[in-house]
Amino acid sequence: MKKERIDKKFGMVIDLDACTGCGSCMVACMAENNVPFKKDETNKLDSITWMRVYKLTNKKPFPETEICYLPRPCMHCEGQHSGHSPCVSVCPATATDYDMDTGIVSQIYTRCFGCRYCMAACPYHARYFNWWDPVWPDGMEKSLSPNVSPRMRGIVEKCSFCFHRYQLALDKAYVKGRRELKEHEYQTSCTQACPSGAITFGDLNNPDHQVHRLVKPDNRHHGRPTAKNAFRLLERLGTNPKVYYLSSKEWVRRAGDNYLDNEETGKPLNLMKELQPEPH
Amino acid sequence: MSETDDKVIEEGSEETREQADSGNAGDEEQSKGLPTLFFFIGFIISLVVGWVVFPAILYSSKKQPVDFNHVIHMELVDNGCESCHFFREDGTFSGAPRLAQCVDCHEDIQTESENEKVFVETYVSNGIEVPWYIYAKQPDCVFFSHAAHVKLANMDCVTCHGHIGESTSLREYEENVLTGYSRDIWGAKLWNMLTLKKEPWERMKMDDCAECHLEKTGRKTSIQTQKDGCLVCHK
Amino acid sequence: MDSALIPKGVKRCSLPVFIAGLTPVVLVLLWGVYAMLLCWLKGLNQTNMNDSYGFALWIWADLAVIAIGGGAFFSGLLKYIFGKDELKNIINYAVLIGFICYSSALLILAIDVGQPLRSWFIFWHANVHSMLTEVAFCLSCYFAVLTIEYIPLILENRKLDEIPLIHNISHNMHGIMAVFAATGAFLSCFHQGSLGGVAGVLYGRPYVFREHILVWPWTFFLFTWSAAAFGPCFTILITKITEGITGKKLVKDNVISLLAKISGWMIFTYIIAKIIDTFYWATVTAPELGFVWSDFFTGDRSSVLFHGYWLLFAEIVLCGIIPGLILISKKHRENKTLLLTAVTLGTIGVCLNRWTMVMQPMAMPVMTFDSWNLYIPSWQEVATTILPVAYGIILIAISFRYLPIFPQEVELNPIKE
Amino acid sequence: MKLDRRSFLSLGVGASAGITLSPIPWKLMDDLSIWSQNWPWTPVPPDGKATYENSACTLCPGGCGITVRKIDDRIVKIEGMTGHPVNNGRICMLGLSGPQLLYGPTRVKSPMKKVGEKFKKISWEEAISEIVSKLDKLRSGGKPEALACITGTDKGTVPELLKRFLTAFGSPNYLRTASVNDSYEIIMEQMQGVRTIPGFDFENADFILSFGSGIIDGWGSPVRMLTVNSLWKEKGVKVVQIEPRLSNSAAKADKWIPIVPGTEADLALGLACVIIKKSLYDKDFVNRNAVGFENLKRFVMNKYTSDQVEKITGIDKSVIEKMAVSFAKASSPIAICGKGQGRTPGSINEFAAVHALNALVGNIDKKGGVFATLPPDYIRWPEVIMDGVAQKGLNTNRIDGVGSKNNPAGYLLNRLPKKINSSGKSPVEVLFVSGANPCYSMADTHAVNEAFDKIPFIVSFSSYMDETAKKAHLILPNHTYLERYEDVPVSANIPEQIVGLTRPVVKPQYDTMNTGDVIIRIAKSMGDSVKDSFPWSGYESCLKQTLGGSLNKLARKGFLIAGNPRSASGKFRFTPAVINSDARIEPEGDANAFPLILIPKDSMRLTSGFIGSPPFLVKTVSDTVLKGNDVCIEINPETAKKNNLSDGDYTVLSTPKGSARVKVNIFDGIMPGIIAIPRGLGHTAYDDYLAGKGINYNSLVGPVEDPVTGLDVAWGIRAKLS
Repeated sequence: MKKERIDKKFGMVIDLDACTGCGSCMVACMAENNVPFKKDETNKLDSITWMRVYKLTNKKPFPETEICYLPRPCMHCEGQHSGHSPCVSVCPATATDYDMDTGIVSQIYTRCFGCRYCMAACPYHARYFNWWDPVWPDGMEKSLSPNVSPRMRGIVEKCSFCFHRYQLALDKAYVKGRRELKEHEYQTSCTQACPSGAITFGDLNNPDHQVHRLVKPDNRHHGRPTAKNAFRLLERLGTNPKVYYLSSKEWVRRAGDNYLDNEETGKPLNLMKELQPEPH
Repeated sequence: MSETDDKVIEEGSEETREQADSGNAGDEEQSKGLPTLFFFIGFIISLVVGWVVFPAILYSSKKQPVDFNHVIHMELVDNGCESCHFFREDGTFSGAPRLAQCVDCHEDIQTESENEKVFVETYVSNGIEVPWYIYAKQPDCVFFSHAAHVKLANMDCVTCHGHIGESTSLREYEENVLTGYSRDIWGAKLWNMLTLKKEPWERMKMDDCAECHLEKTGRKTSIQTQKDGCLVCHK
Repeated sequence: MDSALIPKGVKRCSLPVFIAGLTPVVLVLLWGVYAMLLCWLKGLNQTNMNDSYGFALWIWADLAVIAIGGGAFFSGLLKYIFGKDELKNIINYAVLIGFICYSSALLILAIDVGQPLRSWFIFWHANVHSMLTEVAFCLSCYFAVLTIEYIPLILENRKLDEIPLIHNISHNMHGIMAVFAATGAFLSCFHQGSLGGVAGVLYGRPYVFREHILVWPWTFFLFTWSAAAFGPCFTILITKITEGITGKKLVKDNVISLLAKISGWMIFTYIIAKIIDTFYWATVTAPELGFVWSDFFTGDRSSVLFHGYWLLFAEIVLCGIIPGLILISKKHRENKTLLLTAVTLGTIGVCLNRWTMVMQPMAMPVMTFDSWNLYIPSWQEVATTILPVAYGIILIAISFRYLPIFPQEVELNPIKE
Repeated sequence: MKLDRRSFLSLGVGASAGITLSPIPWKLMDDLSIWSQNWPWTPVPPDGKATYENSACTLCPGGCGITVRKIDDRIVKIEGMTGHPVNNGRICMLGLSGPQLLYGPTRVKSPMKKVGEKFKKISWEEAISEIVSKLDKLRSGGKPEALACITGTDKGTVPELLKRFLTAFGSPNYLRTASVNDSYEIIMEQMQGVRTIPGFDFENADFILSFGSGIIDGWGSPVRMLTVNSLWKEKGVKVVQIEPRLSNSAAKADKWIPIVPGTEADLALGLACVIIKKSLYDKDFVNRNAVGFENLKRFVMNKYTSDQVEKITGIDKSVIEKMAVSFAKASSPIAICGKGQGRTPGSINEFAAVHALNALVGNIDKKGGVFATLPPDYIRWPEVIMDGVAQKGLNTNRIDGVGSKNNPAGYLLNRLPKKINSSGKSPVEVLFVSGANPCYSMADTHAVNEAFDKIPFIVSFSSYMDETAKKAHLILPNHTYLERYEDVPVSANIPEQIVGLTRPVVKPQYDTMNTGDVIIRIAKSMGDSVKDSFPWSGYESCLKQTLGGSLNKLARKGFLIAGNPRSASGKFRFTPAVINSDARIEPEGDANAFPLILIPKDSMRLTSGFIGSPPFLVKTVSDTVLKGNDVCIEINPETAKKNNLSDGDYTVLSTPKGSARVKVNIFDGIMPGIIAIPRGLGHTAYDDYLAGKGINYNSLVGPVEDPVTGLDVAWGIRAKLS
C-alpha cells in the first residue's frame, strides 16, 4: 500500500487489573450489535458472544487461589504482513477482509457462505457461526438497531469494533465539514459501557490517543507492546492482534501465551521471524 | 483451464454426433431436416421464455401509493432536493420525507389535484405514513453514506438518482419477487445483466459502487479485493 | 430380464436377486437423503458441530474420501504417464472409485456449508489466497475430468454400444483419455496438496501449522504423497471386497501385486517423510510457539481417549510403517491375508491422518485458559456421511452389473456351459 | 419411433441451449443467493431518525442515569448518562438490557383477573371496581387493617401514595421487602442518633475493609462501586475483602482473607481490640464526639484478643493484627458490611461492631468517611384525612409486630408468612404487591407460597408476570420505567442526596397504567375520607405539585442533587445495647446431619430481586454456574473428595428446608466445608429464557431472626451432599 500515508490502526487496550468481570461489555455488545439469544445459552460453544469474558485462575489451591477476568473481542489481527490475519487469509469467498485504512477485519454476512474455515483458523474463538435462525420473542425485534444488519442462519459473525459507529461518526463529521474524527467520536459500545473504565479504544498509530500511550506499540516489530505490563494474546503465533492487555500480575501475563517451562514470560518471542509470503 | 477443456470436448462431441447423423442420413432421407427444426423450435421457445416471460414473472409492478409530482414541488421550495430530502444533524440522511414534513404544507387540501386529495384523505387525516416504494433502496446489509457522497465528494443527486426531480409523475415500482429488491438495483434493462449500462442509475449493484470508488478515489485499502474496504459500504 | 444390458461373456445374478441385494443399501441411502434434507431445510443446527468444531465429521469425510479416491489419479498417472500398462486391468475400477469418492466429497461439501445457495461465491468471488479456493477449483475440475473418464465406460455398455453414434464417441474419447489422465493427475496433485494446505496454513493452530516451502506448507506435499500412497490401497481393498462378494476373481494377481508394490514403496517413503515432518514440528515448530510435544496429546481425562498418543502411534506405526513394510516385500504382499491386512491398515491409516489433521486442532485449546473440547457427531451427520457409502455401493453394483469394468473378468471366469 | 425420439432429443438440446443463453439460470442463481441474504424471516430493523433522551434506571436501587437511544419511536439501546453523578456514562448489564424488559414476553399486557387457574383480560374500569368492592367490604366490616401492602421500596411518590392510601383506608400494614439498609438504619439510629442509611464517601477513602460486601458484585450502587473500584486501583487504595469465598470482589481486592462465615462480628471486635490496645484509635474523636468508649474497650479487651479471635474466625493472629494496624493508620479508612449485594439484612451485632471501627478511627462525617445522609425530603403533602374506621384500624397492631415491644426495625415482612400460616384464616384479606416479588425473593419459598395461597385477594401491580403476579387474583400492570414518569430517590449509600426522574421515553406499549394513577383512581372511587386524602387529579399532577419548581430541572437534567453530604448526627455511641451481645447468628440445621454450610453467591450477571434477569443476562451466565437447566454448586476440592465427587458430577444438595439436584463445580477459591450456590435462578415465572433454570436459593434456606431486631438475617444454612 501507499506507505507514505499513516493509516489508522484502531485497537483496544483492556486493563485486566481494572476489569471486574461484571460482563457489561458483553451485553453492551449484544445490545449494540443485534446479537440474538436462545432459550438455552449454556452451551458456550454454540452461544454468540462477540465479546466474551473468560475467567482465568492461577490454578493454586485454597487460599492462594486468584482469579482474573479477560474480555476477548475479535483481535483484528494484522498478521506478519499487511492483512495476513489468520482468518482473512483463508476465507475462500472474500467475505472477510483487512482494511489498511482502519486495520479492521470485516465480516460481510451476505457474502459469507458458511464454510467456517475462518473459525478453524482463529485461535481466539472470536468467530461465531449462526447455527440457528435468529429469533426474537414477539415484539422484541423492536429493540433492534438499524445500524447493524441482523445476521441470518448459516453464516459466521464476529466483533467489528462497532464499525457502524465509525461510519455514523464520519457522516456526522462530513456534514460539519470535517474529514477526520476526534478520539472520543469513535468509541466501541463496550468501551463506552464498561463501568470500570477498563477498556480503552482508539488509533494505535496516533501518539495522541490513549491506546497508543498505554501500550506504546512498536510498529517496526509488528506492533509489539513496549509498555510495562502490556501483552497480547498468543503473541508468539505471529497473529499480530490489535487488542492489548495490561496486567500487573505475572501469572496473568504468562497465561496470555504458551511458554515452555524454562522460558521467561514475554521474553523469547520470536517476533523477527518472517512467515513466507502467502501464495500468489 | 479444465473448463475450457470441457467446452472443447462438448463441441467435439457435437461434431461427432453430426458426423454420425450424416452417416445415417442415407437411411432416413425424409427425417433429415426435422431434428434441426426441432432444435430451433426448442431454442427459440426457451429464448423467448428466458428473455420475455421470465422477467415478467420475476418482477411485480407496483403503483406508488400517491403519484407525486416532483416538478411542482421543486418550483415551490427554495433549497432544491435538500428541502425535503435533507441531512439530519447527526449526519444521517432523511430519505423519503415523513408525513410530519408533508403535513407542514398539506394539513388541508390545497389544490384540485386528485393525487393531493388521495394523499390528504388517506394519509394525512389518518396520520398514516405513506408507504413509498423507494426505487434506489439498498438492502439491509448496505451502509450507504449520503454525507460522504454529497457533502464530502460534492456529488449531485442526479449523478446517481437520475432526473427524478424533473418528473411530473412517479413511474411504477418493480420489485423482484424472489429477493424483494427494486429492479433499479439489478438493472432495469435486460442488457444491464451483461454489464452494459449507459447511466449510473441504470444499475446499482455492488460492483458498480466498487468500480466507481476505485475510479474516483483510487483507494485499494482492502488487502483482499484491492478495492475500497468492505466495511466502507457494508454494515 | 435385463440380460440385454449385461456385458457379453459374463454371468450375473438374476435381476430380482440383484434388486433384493441392493434394497437395504437403498434404504440406508434414503436415510442419508432424509438427513441431508433436514440439514438443508433446518440448517446446521441438525449437527453436533459447534463454534469450536467448525470443521468436523464431514470435513474429515471429505478429506478421507478424497485421499482414498487418490487411487484413481495415481493409477492413471502410472498407466498413462509412466506406461505401467498392466494397470489398464484395474484402471476402470480405480476411475469408478475415484468418481464415487469425488462426487461424494462434493455432495458432503454442499451439505456442510451454511448457505448452500451461495456456494458458487467461492468461484465468483474467489479469494485466490485461500487454500479452500484452490481446493474448490481443483476439486470441481478434477471431478469433471473423472466424469469424462467415467463416461466412456458407461458408453461401453452393450446396449449403448450398439448405437453407432455412441460407439464413435466412446471410441474417440478413449483415444484422448491419456490427455485427461495427465490433466487429472496434475489437478489431483494440486488439490490433494491444497487440502493439506488447508490445515497447514493455519498459523493460529500450532497442531497443524507447518513451515512452508515456497508458498506451500509441508502438509501440502505430505497430503499428495499420502493420497498417492494409500489411494491404491483402497482400490485394491475394494477390488478384493468386490471379488469376495461376487465370488469371482476379477483382476489378475500380477496387476494387484504391481499396484501393491508401488503403493508399498510410496507408503514407505511417505512415512519417512511424515516422521521427519513430525519430528521437525515437535522439536522446532511447536517449541517456537511455546508448545511441547505432550501438550498436543495430553488433555484432560476424556480428551486423551480421543486425542491421545495412541492416535499418533496408530497413524504412523500401525497403519503406516507396517503396511508399508508388508507391501514392499514381494513374499508378503503375495500372501493374500497379509495383503488384505496391509491395504486395510493403509486405508485406515490415511483416514486417521486426515482425522487428526481435521479434528485434533479443533479439539485442542490454543489459549492457555481454554479447554479441550470433544465432539460426538449427531445422527444426521452420521447418516449423511454414510450416504455416500451407500451411493458408492449402488453405483459400483450397477456399474459392475452392466459395464465391462474388469477387462480380465471374462478370461478369468469362463462361462462353462 | 426413432424419428420421434431423435426430434424430441433435438428439441431438448435446443431448449437447453436457449435456456443457457437466457437469463434464467444465471439470474436465478444470483437471485436465490440474494434471497438467502434477505430471508423474509430474518428481521430488518426499520431505519429512522435517531434521538437520545435522558431518564433514570429503576431496575436496581443504584440510581443510575440513562440515555435512551431511539430510532423513531423504538428504543434500540440504553446507555449510561454522561455527567450523571452516580454513573457518569457507564452502565451495567441489567441497565443495558432495559429494552428487553420493555419489549419482552414477560410483560403483563392489560389488567388481568384470575378466573379459575387462568388469567382473563379485563378492562381498567372492571378491575378498579372489583378492587373497590373488595375494599368497601373490609371497611364496612370494620376491618380495614385486613388490607396489607408490600412494596419494594418505601421512598418516592408512588410508595408514599400507597402508604397514604393504607393510612386513609385505615390499615397500618404497609410493609416493605428487606435489604441490608434495614440493618444499617437501625445501626445509624442507635450509634449516631439518626434513622437513615449511611453514605460512604468511597471516592475519597484510602482503605477499605469489606466484611463480605460484594463491592464489585452489585453491592450499593453497582456502577458507582465499579467506577470507584477502578479509582482505588489508580490511587493505590488498599481493599481488604473478608469472606469465605473468592468472589469477584475478593479477587479484585488487594487482599482476600477467608473467614469462617458468621464470625465477622468477632473479627471486627478483634480488630477493635488491636486498635485500642495499640492505641491507634482517633483519640480526639473518641474523646470529643463519642460516648461509651470505655465500655467497648472493656468488652473487647476481655473477650476479643487476637488469640481468641484467631480461634473463632480461623484467621491467623498476625493477619488480624496487621489488618488492624493498616486500617487504623490509613487516613480515611472505611469498614463496610452487608453480604453480597446486600439483598438481606445482617446481624445487628456485626453491623454495630463493623461500624464501631469507622468511629474508632474517627472517620465519621468527614471527607472520605461515613455520612449520615438523610434521604431527600421533598414529599410534603397535606395531612391524611382519616375517618373513624380508619383511626380504629390504624390503632390495631401491625401484622409484623413492629411497633410493639420496642422493636427497632421498620418492617418485618419476614414474619408475615408465619403469621398467616399459623392462623386459621389469613389476617390479611386483601394484599397489594407493588415493585416486589416476595414469592420469589423471601426465604423459605415454600412457606411464603403457602401463606400467599391463604390470602383471599391479592392485587399485583407488576409490569411482569413474576411469581407473585402469578399468585395474584388481579394484576393491574404498571407501565415500565421507560413508559412513565416517576421520581427515583437514590438510597444506595451515596453521600449526596440524589433524585432521578424516569420519563415516558416511549408511549406505553400495552394497556398498562401508572400505579400512582391506579391508587388515586381507587381512592377516588372509594369515596369518603379516602377520596378526600387524594386531592390530585392524577399521578402526574401529584408529581408536579410534589416537586414544584424542581420538576423542570429534573426533567431537563434527568437528576437532581437535593443535598450534599452533611453531618446529621450527634455524638457517636459505642455501646448501644446490641454491641454487648456476642450472640452469633448460627445457620439453621443440625451440624451432624448437615455437616456443610450453604451460602449464596451474588453476581452482576443475575438479578435476584423484583426484576427477573432478562435474556441477555442469562446468556452471560457461565457454564460453571448454570448448565442446561442445572445449577452448579461451588465446592472446594477437599469437600469434593470427602463427598466422593468429581467436577461435573451430579449430586443432591439437601438443607433442612429442601433439597435439589445440582451439578458440582470444583473451585479452589472456596473454603472447605462451604457450598456456594448462585442467587437469582430457579424462577418459576417469567419467560422461557429464565423460568425453570436452576434452583432458587430461597427455597433452600429459611429465615433466622435477629434476636434484637427481628429481621431475617440468615446468611446461609446447614447442608449436606448425597
